Amino acid sequence: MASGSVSITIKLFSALREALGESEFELAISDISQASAQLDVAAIKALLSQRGAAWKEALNQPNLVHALNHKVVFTDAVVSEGDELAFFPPMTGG
Amino acid sequence: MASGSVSITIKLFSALREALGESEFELAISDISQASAQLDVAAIKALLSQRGAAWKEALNQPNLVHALNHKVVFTDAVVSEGDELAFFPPMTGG
Amino acid sequence: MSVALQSEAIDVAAEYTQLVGDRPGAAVVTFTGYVRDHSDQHAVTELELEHYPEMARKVLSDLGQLAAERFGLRNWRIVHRFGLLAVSETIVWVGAVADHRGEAISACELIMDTLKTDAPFWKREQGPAGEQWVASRDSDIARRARWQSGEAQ
Amino acid sequence: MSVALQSEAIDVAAEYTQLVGDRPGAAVVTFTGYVRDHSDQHAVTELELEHYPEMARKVLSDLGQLAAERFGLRNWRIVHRFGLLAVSETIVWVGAVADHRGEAISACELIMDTLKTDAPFWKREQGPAGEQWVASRDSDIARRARWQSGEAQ
Repeated sequence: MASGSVSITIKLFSALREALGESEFELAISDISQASAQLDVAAIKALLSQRGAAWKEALNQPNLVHALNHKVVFTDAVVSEGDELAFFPPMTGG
Repeated sequence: MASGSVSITIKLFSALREALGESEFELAISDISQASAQLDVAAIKALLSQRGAAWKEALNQPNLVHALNHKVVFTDAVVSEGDELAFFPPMTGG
Repeated sequence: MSVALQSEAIDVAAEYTQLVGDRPGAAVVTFTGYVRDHSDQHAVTELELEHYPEMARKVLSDLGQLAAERFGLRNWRIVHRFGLLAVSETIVWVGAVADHRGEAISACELIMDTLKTDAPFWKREQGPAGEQWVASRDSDIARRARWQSGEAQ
Repeated sequence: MSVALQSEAIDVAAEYTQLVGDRPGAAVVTFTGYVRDHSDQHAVTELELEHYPEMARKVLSDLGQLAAERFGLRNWRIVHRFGLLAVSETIVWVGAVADHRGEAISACELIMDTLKTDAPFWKREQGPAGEQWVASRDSDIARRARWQSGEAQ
């Protein structure tokens, strides 16, 4: 991995996947300064929100859930090279 | 039924049945005055306790259960002609 | 909505199929009890279940109806065995069908907790140390009491 | 002590037989969830279950292990479906084997209550009125919270 560059996998499910028309893609953050000082979930959300109004709205729903490497986390969770970050609405299993 | 005479079915289960060597018999109380004024479960117990030490001991265990017509009752339940009265230790179903 | 008292082993799969029918309710909970190879203190090789047939049928029927009313069950079934049972054999099977899982779970729990102390069955264990009647357990009496105090729901 | 994610219908009888094995524990509790023909407001003709496979497997495995440790289970199994499901089809099956009934019942309840809100599945109902994603229920969130507050046991 190049210095200052991070690549992560983004996954979207359910209504988010539908609203944004994507289910999975690689996100390469070539210049860490694109994001805030700390590369956390909040920073990734801010970065993706720049993709347009639909992204901004979808990623800023009050009940949005974020899972980092298959575990639900808060927005202050730090994201690293190779991580898998998923966004989705509240789960309705069972 | 003859005036002043009552016939009931007595049933015994589990350790009581074993200790007393009987599982079921008819009890005819020809003279109600044999029992106390009120013919209740306590009166029947008192009557049966006269059959000997084994009966007295078995029927006066602190955790004895009495069921009148298939329903657990206290000793003040009134017994009538044709009733079925059962004595047994605490139940252990399931 | 029925009770069975039987000496034969319980056919769990057949009971389940019968319970849920063609259009199952949303939530189905079953409980199956088996003979253990030990009690609190000693090894057990066989269990003898004495019962009071007429009263057992009445108590279990009333209990199923109580649970059905309290938890709005669509269907329920209680099967209890009597006679001589080997280790690992079925003793009791309870099934409850409801619209929501909480109701089906609570109904099954109420039925089992009440059945332990209120259904006229008496267990006699047989083992290397001889035979003995099983005493009622304080924990069973306490679990039964929760339903009357309103602590459980 | 395993999890299955599958698109095929759940074979409840086969799952049960596999769960209890040759020498069953004393208490076996199962929960089966079926697709209902209605939701809170409207008729439902089909249910589509989207899932996040890797996370679902991890969440359900962790949940089974948590329940096993907390309630001393001898065995457990969680089967969850995904894909397109017709009314009256199985959605989920949970089985728990323990030495005592209270443990098996509580384990099954903990697993179901947690799975509803924490397992990455999303339901989309299809009916005469069109399609719509199912919103999470306040009652499910409340049941889930009981286990964290220590209210449930």
